[in-house]
Amino acid sequence: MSFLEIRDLSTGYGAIPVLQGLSFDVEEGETAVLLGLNGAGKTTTILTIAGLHEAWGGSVTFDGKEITGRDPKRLVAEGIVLIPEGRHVFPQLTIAQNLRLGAWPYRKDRGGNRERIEQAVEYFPRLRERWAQMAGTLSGGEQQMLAIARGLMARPKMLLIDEASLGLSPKLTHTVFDVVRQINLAGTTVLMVEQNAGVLKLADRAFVMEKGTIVYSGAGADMNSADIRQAYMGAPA
Amino acid sequence: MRTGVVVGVIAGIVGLILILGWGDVEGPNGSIVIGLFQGAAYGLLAVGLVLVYKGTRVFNFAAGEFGTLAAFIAFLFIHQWKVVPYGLGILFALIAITLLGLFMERVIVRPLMHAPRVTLLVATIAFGLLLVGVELFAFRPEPKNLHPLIQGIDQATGQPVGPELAGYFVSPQEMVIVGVVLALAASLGWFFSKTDLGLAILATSQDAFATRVVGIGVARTSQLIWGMAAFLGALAGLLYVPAGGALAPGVITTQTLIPAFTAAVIGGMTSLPGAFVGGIVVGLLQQLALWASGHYYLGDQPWQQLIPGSADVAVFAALLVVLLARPQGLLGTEA
Amino acid sequence: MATATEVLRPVTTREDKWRPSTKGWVARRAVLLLILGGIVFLTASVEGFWADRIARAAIFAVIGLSLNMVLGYIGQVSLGHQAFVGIAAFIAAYYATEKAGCEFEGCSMSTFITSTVFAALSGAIAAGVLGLVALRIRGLYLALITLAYGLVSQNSIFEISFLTRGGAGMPAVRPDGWVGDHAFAFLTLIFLAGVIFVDWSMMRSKVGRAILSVKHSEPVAASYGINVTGYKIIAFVLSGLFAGVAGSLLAFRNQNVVANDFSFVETLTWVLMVVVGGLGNRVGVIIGSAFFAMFGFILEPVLHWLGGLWGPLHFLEEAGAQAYVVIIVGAALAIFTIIEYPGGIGQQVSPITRWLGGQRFSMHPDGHGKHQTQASEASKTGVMGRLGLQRSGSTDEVTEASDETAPTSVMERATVMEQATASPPPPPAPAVHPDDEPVAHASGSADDPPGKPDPVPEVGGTDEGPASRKRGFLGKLGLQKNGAAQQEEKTR
Amino acid sequence: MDRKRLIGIVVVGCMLLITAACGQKPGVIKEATPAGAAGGLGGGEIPPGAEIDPETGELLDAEGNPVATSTGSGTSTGSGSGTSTGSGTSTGSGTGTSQAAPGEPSGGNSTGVGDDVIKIGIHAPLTGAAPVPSDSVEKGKDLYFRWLQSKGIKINGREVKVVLKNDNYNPSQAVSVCKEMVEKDKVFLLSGAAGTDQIQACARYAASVGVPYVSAGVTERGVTGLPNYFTTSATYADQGPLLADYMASRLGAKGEKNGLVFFDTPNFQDAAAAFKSGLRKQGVKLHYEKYVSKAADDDEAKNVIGELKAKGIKNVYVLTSPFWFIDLNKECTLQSYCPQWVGVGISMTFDSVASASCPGIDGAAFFSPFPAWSESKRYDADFDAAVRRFHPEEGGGDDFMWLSWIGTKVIGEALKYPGRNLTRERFVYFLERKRGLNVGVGPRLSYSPDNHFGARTVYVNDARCRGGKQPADNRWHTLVSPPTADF
Repeated sequence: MSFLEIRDLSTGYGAIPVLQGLSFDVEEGETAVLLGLNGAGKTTTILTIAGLHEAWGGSVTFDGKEITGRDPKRLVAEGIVLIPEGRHVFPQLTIAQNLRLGAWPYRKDRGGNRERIEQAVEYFPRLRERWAQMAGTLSGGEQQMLAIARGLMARPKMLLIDEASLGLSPKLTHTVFDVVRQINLAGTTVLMVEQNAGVLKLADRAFVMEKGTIVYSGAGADMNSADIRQAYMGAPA
Repeated sequence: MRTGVVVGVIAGIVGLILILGWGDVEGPNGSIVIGLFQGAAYGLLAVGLVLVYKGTRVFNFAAGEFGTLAAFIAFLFIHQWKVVPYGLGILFALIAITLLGLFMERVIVRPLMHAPRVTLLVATIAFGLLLVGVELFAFRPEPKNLHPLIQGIDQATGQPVGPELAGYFVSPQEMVIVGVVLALAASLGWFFSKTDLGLAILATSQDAFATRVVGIGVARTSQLIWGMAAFLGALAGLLYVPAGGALAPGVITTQTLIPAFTAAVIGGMTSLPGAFVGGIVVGLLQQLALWASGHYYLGDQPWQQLIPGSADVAVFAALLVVLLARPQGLLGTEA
Repeated sequence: MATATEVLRPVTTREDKWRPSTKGWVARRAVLLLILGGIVFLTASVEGFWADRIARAAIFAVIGLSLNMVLGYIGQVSLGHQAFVGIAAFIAAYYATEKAGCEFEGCSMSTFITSTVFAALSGAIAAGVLGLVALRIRGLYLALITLAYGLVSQNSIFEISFLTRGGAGMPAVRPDGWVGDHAFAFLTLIFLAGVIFVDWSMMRSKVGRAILSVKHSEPVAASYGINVTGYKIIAFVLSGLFAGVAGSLLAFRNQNVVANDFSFVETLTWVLMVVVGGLGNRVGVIIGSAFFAMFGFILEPVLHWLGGLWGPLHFLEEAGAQAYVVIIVGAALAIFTIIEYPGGIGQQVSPITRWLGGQRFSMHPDGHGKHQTQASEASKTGVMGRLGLQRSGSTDEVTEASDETAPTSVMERATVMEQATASPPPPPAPAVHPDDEPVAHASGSADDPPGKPDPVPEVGGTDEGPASRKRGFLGKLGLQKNGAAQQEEKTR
Repeated sequence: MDRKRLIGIVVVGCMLLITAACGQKPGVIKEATPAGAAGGLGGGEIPPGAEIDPETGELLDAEGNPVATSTGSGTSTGSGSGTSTGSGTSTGSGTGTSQAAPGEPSGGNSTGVGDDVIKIGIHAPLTGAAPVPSDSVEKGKDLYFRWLQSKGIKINGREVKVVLKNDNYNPSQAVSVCKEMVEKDKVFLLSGAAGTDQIQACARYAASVGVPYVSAGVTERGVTGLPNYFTTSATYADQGPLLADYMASRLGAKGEKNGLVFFDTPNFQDAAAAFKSGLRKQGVKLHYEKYVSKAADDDEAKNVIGELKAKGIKNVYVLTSPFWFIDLNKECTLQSYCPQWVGVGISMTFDSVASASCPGIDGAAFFSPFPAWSESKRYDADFDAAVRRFHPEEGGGDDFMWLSWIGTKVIGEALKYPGRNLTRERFVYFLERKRGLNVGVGPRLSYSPDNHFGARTVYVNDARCRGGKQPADNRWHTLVSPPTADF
């Protein structure tokens, strides 16, 4: 039994199906990456896992428990935490308050949270400099850092990261990926959705999605750029 | 900090007028004192409006009717059936209206949670109008009187109870209002900035999707907001009606809602102390306008008033000026 | 350029070129004539006071169309329409009584026309001023300020004794030859027909399409060279013009104008009747307005019957009970409409109106057969179907499709701007931010002061957010999008 | 149009032939008028007015006189209605046509009059700014007629049915419901219960369609000279000088500061002018004059009370909506400054106003066309009996039923005069020649063809709140009854 099992997952918007029978597994402790073009259904997949989008059929099993259709409130408490595309930090709360809300399921545990904050700030020392600043006034990169830090506050067993590199400069993208790597090494399972192929160097496992299904899967290191190109374009290079 | 400056400036101006015109019967002194206390009452209702706006970015036009209905329920228990003492009647009304707020949240707000805010605004209007109809139906349109907790005149001696300010006897009810509105502004301010639940409500209003992401139950915060909104609306009605005019269906909506909204807007719509300060400004403006229109006529006859309904004109002008010139209000920037 | 398709869609010609046969046209015309003839016959045959009520219904319909212009077509909330109607009514009465001396000598038709012209102009000016204000203040704050404006006019302007004669009211004598209730009812119906014609011909013109595009998305409209400010003002002015006509008619219909006629509850009822009728839907608005004007009277015998039926219900027979029941039913109806049938009455009758307008009769009142087909094909053909859909590659298609399919209330469409400012669209489309520059967060605009220009709304990416599913029973059946369909209807 | 002209001709004809008709008229009336009900219906009965103050009686009389003696036919009528007792039924009594005197209209419009039923219409503000409780009015509207019926008494052999409509305290709607009652319900006459602007609007409409209109006296503006409008109580303008006199003689207003707070409507300007000239005659000064808009709310009430207090005004004549008067009283209680309120009107002296306004209203003295309901038994015992009989659940009724009772009693009496041949024209003709209409309660009435404002007497009611004068029951009590002598 894998840590996260997706079986025959199907869903869509209105009458239009997006996923039809999607299946894949993520093992505990690894970093998995979902690659694919715009509209391939990556974000839909990750939202459905996180309970933010309704599944039409199929199942999601996490840590041996069936979690399909569960409320995100409960999923966060179970340890599945999403870092959404577009960051979605709370623009008019300070960084401190944003982090505090990240630890919502553990809001009673003040001591533990302080520790968590220290840890999060260790990953992103830049956040400490702007501690009392409104999140909305941060730069895009800083907001992404804050979003990840906020996700860490919920003590995730599994982190779902949606398009973390979007709109970031290559240098910043590198930093963010680096931190994700560290987080993973510290014991958190990670599932990333990416369009940036640079992510492959930290992926233990990679899936390429097209039109709602997995068209390629394998170890991240095994995938060379030609393979990826093939997956993206649907034709050999 | 800025609150302090604004309050200080207003207090300074008011104090100056009071000192300069002390003892002048024709002057606006009495009007200023009346305006101050009237303004506190507006502030009370405005606090509830600000709460809903902070929490859901909606203007709650049903707030006034929460108050009117609460006053009616209290009237029913205290004066009509005469079954409970005053305090208990108030408590019943508060509970009933809070439940009504939760009902409204479930039936109207939740289905429209992701609709545009203007849709929800129209829905609150419809709900307010529905409550007016229910009040008419259940309590009939004849004006009633909900007595204050403590009468302004001591029944035994015939002497006024409260202190006198510039010829105006401050009634105990008005002092209660000032006390309650200050306590509410302070405690709600603390609630939003210091407690997790308060933060969660603020967060919901800023990015509902993200609150789901971090695992906050959206339904619960929404319930909490509308329950609190109904409670505050009811409290405002229960305190304001005995200190204001007669009790009749729709009375708070037609007489107090716009001044209260103006107070909230002047305060910046998100600032709780701002609501109180805005209330004071609106109350002062209204009474000064009434004073002026009572002293200057278009012709030589008293019925040729400068402007009839000058209090409403003053409120409208204030609203327009604030929205055009300083949309963030006197105190509003942060949530 | 996802949003470009959004704006262009109403403007592009319809792909469905189906036209009814000659016989079909004859049938359509016959039914239309039958309806119109029925109204005329009804007006002519009922008793005088019923004719008077029909006149009231017609005037309400004009008011509804006026409000619809602002609320439905450009998506701005006006809660102060009593001000425009009332000012116009008083000006019409003032001219007829004080200037033309109708009070004692009777009124000539030309006086009536002149008063109505003055009334319409005054309404247009008053609304134009509000339009200027609405350029800076919008959304919730505009609702607030219009409400305050209405209250001021009610409590202040209408109480200026020497203009309005205070509580006694300003008399307005009906023009000679139109004094009788039946005659005057026909006069109002003629005016209603005129207003409908102006509304119809304007909305199918370039101006109308421009106004609709402004509603849809101001920045995008602006980017297409549409003079957003100008068209907004035009819509406001036209709305005021209609309101002015309605005010004048109301004055002469009541034969006496008092401030009480333009109360707070009245103006809110007007908003609700437009919502119940269906925002942006002409036929729906007319039916809704007439219904709100009449159903109190229709209710009366029903209440009497109910009251006699059972002892405890006896209070329903009381003369005052009707007034309360009307408010309760009207408000409840509006709430129900907003939550369950955002398309309003207009949506329910759209099969008929569409048929009359020269299209196939279809109970599935959806204008977007195209997307419907695509969707169903897609589901039939599975992966290949989706492939086709997505291969066309452009985000435009996907965006459009998902946008269409996601249940959308008319109200929602009416206020896309609002959505952009007030409620963050669930996950926004990927926007490329210059790295490390401070960026406004998508939802950061939520707290924007009203005067601030709106950011370009990011029309949703592939997901509308799970929430939109919760929009009632019909939404699940995919029936709700015809609110949007109706919008499009307007433009042809 | 035609009907209007017809009425005009009829009315003018009547006026020309007044003198000629004089001689025969009492006889006709006597023939046509059935026996009244037992008890209160009789003309000559003096209400048990133990509190009648001779001083006040004089004063009211003096003010009333000048107008009453205006017509030439005055002396000849005598006490025509003095038919006090007798058998219950009245069916057969003379049909007017056969005995018609010269000038007396013999036919005309008899809409609303059936073989055994007469329909009349009443409009009242059941909603709006000054609402009266609709259930009470609904019960009171035909209480008197049901009472008559239960006694087997008919009016010209007919029963009276009452239609009640809500005018929403809005003149436009008043006209609309009056129109409905005339066109749909086909009522014989219309009556307004309360509300100046509504009464004025509806009276003018009634005049335009030739329907008789009977109401309490309010303004004289716009209704003076209407051919078929009759008031059953003194108008505000008539009461102005009386009030001035009352203030001077009973309240000691001469040495005190006096004020006036009115709603700003042209319909109250005659009242204000009459009151001010009355004050001048009494040598009393007016120190405060305030006209507030009809849309005033409690902010304005606060402001007015503040000003009254600042200026030390002791006596205030208030003529506003009862709703705003309650606001004033609440504010004056809060601000601990309640002047001596005086005033006139109908709805102001409702008990609901008193109970909602206490304690601020304590001791207020208001002129009213009817005695306080709390003392109804003293004035008309039938009322109490009727309420107990038909509405036992009400426990003695309330003031709205009381008001309706008195109003319909006067209408019922007036309906008798034309006899069996009841038409609108004949109703107007006979009523406007009626001297000394008295149903035992309410003002005594006397009309003439050029004066339809037939009442010159009023009751003075005062409000007694808990803690004040006894009995302290938050209700109105009648302080001064009107003089009973005919004038």
